[in-house]
Amino acid sequence: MIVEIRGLTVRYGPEGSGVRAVDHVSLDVDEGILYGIVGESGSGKSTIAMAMMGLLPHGASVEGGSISIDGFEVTGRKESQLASFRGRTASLVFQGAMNNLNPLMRIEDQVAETLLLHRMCGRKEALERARRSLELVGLGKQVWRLYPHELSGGMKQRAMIAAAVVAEPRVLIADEPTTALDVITQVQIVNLLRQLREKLGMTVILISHDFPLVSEASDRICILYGGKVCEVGSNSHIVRKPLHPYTAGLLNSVVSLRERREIMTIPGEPVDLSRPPKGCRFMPRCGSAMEKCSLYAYDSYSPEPGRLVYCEMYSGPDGNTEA
Amino acid sequence: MRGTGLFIEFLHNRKGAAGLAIVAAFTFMALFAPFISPYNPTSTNPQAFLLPPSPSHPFGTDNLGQDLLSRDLYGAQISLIVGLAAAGVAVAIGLVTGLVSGYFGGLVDEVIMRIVDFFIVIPALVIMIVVAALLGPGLLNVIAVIGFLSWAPVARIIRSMVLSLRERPFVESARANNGGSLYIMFRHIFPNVSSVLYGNAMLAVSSAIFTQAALVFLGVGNVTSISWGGIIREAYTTGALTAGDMAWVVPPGIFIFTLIFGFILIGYAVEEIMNPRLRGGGSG
Amino acid sequence: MGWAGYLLKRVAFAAVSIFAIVTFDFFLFRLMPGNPIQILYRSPALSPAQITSLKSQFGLNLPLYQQYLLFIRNSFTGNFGISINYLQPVSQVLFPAILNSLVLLIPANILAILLGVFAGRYAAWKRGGAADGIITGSSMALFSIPTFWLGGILILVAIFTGTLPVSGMYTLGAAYPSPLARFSDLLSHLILPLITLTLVLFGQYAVIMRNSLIDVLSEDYIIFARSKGARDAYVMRKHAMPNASLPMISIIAVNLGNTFAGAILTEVVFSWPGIGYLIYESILARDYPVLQAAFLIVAIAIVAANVCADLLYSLIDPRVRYS
Amino acid sequence: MEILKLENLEKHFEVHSRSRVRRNLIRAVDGVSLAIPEGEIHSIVGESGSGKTTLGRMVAGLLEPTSGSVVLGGVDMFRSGRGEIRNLRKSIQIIFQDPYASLNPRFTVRQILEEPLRLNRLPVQEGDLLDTLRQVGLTPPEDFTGRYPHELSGGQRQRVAIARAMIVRPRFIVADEPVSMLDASMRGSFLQLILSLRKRDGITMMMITHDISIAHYVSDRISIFYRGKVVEQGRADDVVLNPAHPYTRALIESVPSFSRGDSEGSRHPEVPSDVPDPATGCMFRNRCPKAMVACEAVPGATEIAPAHFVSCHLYGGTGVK
Repeated sequence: MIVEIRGLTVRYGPEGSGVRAVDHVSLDVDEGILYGIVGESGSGKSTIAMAMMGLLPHGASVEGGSISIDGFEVTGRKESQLASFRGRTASLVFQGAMNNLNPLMRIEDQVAETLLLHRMCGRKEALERARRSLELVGLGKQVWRLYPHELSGGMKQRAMIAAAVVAEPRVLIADEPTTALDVITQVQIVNLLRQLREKLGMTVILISHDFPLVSEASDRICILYGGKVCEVGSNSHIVRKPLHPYTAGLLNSVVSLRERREIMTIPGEPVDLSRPPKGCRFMPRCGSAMEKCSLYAYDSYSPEPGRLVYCEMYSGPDGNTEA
Repeated sequence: MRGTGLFIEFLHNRKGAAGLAIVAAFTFMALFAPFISPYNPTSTNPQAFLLPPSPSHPFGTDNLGQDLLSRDLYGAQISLIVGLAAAGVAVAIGLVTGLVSGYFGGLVDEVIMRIVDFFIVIPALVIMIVVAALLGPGLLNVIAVIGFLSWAPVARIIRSMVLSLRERPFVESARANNGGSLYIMFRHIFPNVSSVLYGNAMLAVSSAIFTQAALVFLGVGNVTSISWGGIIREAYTTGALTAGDMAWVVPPGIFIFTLIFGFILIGYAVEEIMNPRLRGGGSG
Repeated sequence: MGWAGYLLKRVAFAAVSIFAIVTFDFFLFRLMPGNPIQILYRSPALSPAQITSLKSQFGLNLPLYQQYLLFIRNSFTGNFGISINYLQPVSQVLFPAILNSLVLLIPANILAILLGVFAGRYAAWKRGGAADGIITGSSMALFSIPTFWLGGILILVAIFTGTLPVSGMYTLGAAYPSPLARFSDLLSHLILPLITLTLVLFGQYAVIMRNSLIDVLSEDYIIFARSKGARDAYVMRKHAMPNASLPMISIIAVNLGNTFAGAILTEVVFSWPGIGYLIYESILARDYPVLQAAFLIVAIAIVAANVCADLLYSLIDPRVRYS
Repeated sequence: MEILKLENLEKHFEVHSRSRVRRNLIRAVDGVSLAIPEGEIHSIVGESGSGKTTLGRMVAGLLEPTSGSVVLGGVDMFRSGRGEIRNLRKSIQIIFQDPYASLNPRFTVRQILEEPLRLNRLPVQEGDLLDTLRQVGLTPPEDFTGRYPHELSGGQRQRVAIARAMIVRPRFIVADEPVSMLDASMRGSFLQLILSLRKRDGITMMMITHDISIAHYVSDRISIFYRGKVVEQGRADDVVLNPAHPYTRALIESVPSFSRGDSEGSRHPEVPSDVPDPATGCMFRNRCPKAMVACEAVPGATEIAPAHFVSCHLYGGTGVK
């Protein structure tokens, strides 16, 4: 287990009031796999990514729980300890918006910076390794000495990945790495992440709202809704036989190119985190909701080996309650 | 509905509430100066000149025997009149040019913006001194001089907002439905720039108050009316300052400072509510 | 090529501005009520011979447009006529005043920018905290203080303590045993106006620095730099400050006109014989030739400073330099 | 009978990059001709920068074309009398991508819906207003009329935007990426809303999207757009199931699906992404795995199957220009 998250709770806003964007989330990620996290807006997926890096924004704080990455406990650390962890043990790639690279620095310098920050080598060698890393992500010589504004969105995203992996971290967290990129580039970036995992022996956590894209790449998948985990399982299990009604709804609402079927949609509006419903958060939109769902305390059940689901439907005699 | 919500947020903003309280206090002072002043501010008394502070003259008297407290209270009138009126002129010109420049774009925009650049770069106070000196004393002259030389920053800010607003889909939708330029400007663009306009108007008032005081201090502008800048100038020219007459010099300066600060606080509070990033904390 | 084009454009704008300033200057003094320039040369202070010579030099009997052309030519050759207050050529009055102003303005600006950058940076770093509140609050208070009154208060303090001279650049009628003694006399005269002007300018620089830093600190590349393992101080120095300095440079340049307003008032309060004080005296004496020339010089200096700022900006920002 | 006809529509922008003296000409829309019959949904599929949004803005009358014409019901949008153009503008409505920017934050839902009626001098009737809200699924409508946009969710805002378009009973709707900013769980119901409105009111629509799956799901015909040109056009099934142009193929190969759950390995479209555009000829040739000498000429359109057109030299597209 390279990543272990236990009961993570993150609050935005002041104590007592505020909004719990992530509420008692537990995750386990095996070493070397590509682990996908799927969630729509407001699911808390980006907050989990930032919490794993110890980079929660001003106003957000970890209210409880723990995050352990390669044996390093992230929560409750001092800034200096986090700094030596970031970029080396775990690194982050996020949405390729306009400004993820410093506009005043050359590409190769921004990649080499990771090595220099950790004093892993001298300037000359750092540049050398930065260039190798850029080549690894598919950016050739002609790009090395350019500035970010001279690159396309896809190239900037590759450069960001190069800077994230140059120090060969154990875990790469990719938060919406393909959003705002063109369709063809999206697949290429996801493929790149898979190749890098093999070449560098990293664990990759791919976080996205795009269920098919995550499914295309991942070994295991975790589905989030409203700051809570819905279910966790292997990619093929989840896609072929979803357990949680939300997962099923999500699968059915995806427009498929190859089979022209009627899409089903999830009724209702997304959960309002400032006023979450009692019990199961998905209940107001759930077709299988029962009376006891409003009392649901988010116990996890494991109706099949290797799978976990957070839903009262599985609380019957077959479901084994886990602590 | 949205408007009252913002006003409540404004009152909850510490800067905003403090600024509002300050401005309200001075407005009261200006309006009720005739009732709260112990003396007629212009009645001279040859027997009671250059008196030190005393219970009957809390700030003493000047070289003509005029009661300084009364003069300081009356001074609020000119500062507020000039500040509000000159800022009004500046904001009106800036708003119209900014709206026209941003909305129509092209050559009109290019020409207006070069003029704006010119007015921003040139040393406005020097021109104001010269023009005010040439025009001679008079309240309207001062208002005009300050107003006509302070509109450029407002125009620039309004224009940049209009540039982004006119591309918004809701504006395009109105255009696609045969909405004319005037309709779009008044119905869609103006209401959405007004919030920024309020903040900048407050800053314009504060700088107009400052400029009026500075002009009078330099001996140009409406030197004949009772104003804080004038009281300080008299302290200098009569030698009261070098004689160490604190009661003559200190109060009018504190009044100018406080009033300006009040308007600046309001301006910043409005800006903070509009641009939550500046608040510090929050989501950073 | 791109860079040269950019600079060319800026210089062209500066040239047009200077031309506009000359034109404005000409008409300001001729079209105002009473045509001050015409009145001027009926001044009893000048001898009839001087008046005749001036009239031909400035073509006062010629049509307006020819006067205008002459004025442009005279402005470029530095022929501004004769001061009716000093009865000397304007350029001879102006030149020492410019030097004296620089003695005050340059150190005051450098100090104010250094202090402002330092304070603004600290406030942005601790944003939302007590230090931020104190710095922001006192900065706003400082630029609410009327310059001439602040100077007056300092004069009061100096008089009560009897420590520092409060007027002029040198002690009147002093005979100096050595250049060093002369210099220290200058320094003692400089202290009060320098403090006044620095304090007045400091506030705006601090607020501008703080706000542009806070804008920059929420950019994605700052988060990315931290995710690579950069510590706060490094992020501030290497990523935030260079990017925040760009708006700072533009704003400082654009504000030079206002800066000069503070200089006039300071010079008047302390009778510092610079160009601001000269303008003040000329207003009192209705010495229009000096006013006309002083305005021209100040405006041109500010335009020139703006060109320098553009150059500096382009040196820092690659987006201007390339394509 | 076609309702909308685009004839050789072009829009070129002059770009002065702020430093360069030389001016670049961007051919955002470069000779587009197409016809949309009444009651059809026609999708324009392309990546960002393909010019698809520029095309939509011209069709909605927001942007004047450099050349060519937009004709709706026989009336030329840019070369007719004022009155006719006013009428035409009323008949074409547009729905925008960003539900947060497409509604004026200072208008209530009622004001938003009344605006197109008032501007087009149509009667404002309470019943119409409530009916339209009901049609787009905002029920009960009385709950929504007084709300401001910030009191609505993204999906609800987009429904208000569609209600604003529907309320004047347009003959034609341009929808520019109407679902791309909605969550997946909201997207489906929105697409179904479009389909149901078409079924009931028979509206004709041009939908602009980057997502070929969505285009396939809702539309009758698809045009694949690349650098201002239509490279492939045909019935939705024909284009998706038998793609001909190498770009269309790459696009379809790039669509992720759940099939990897059955572990067949991922597909790799052999199309590089970050290659500069050629100055002449087929704009795709620098990325095309099948590029050949002929591609230096601009390919013309070939009908490879009934009503299925491809502009590619692989299919004998004769060079023009």
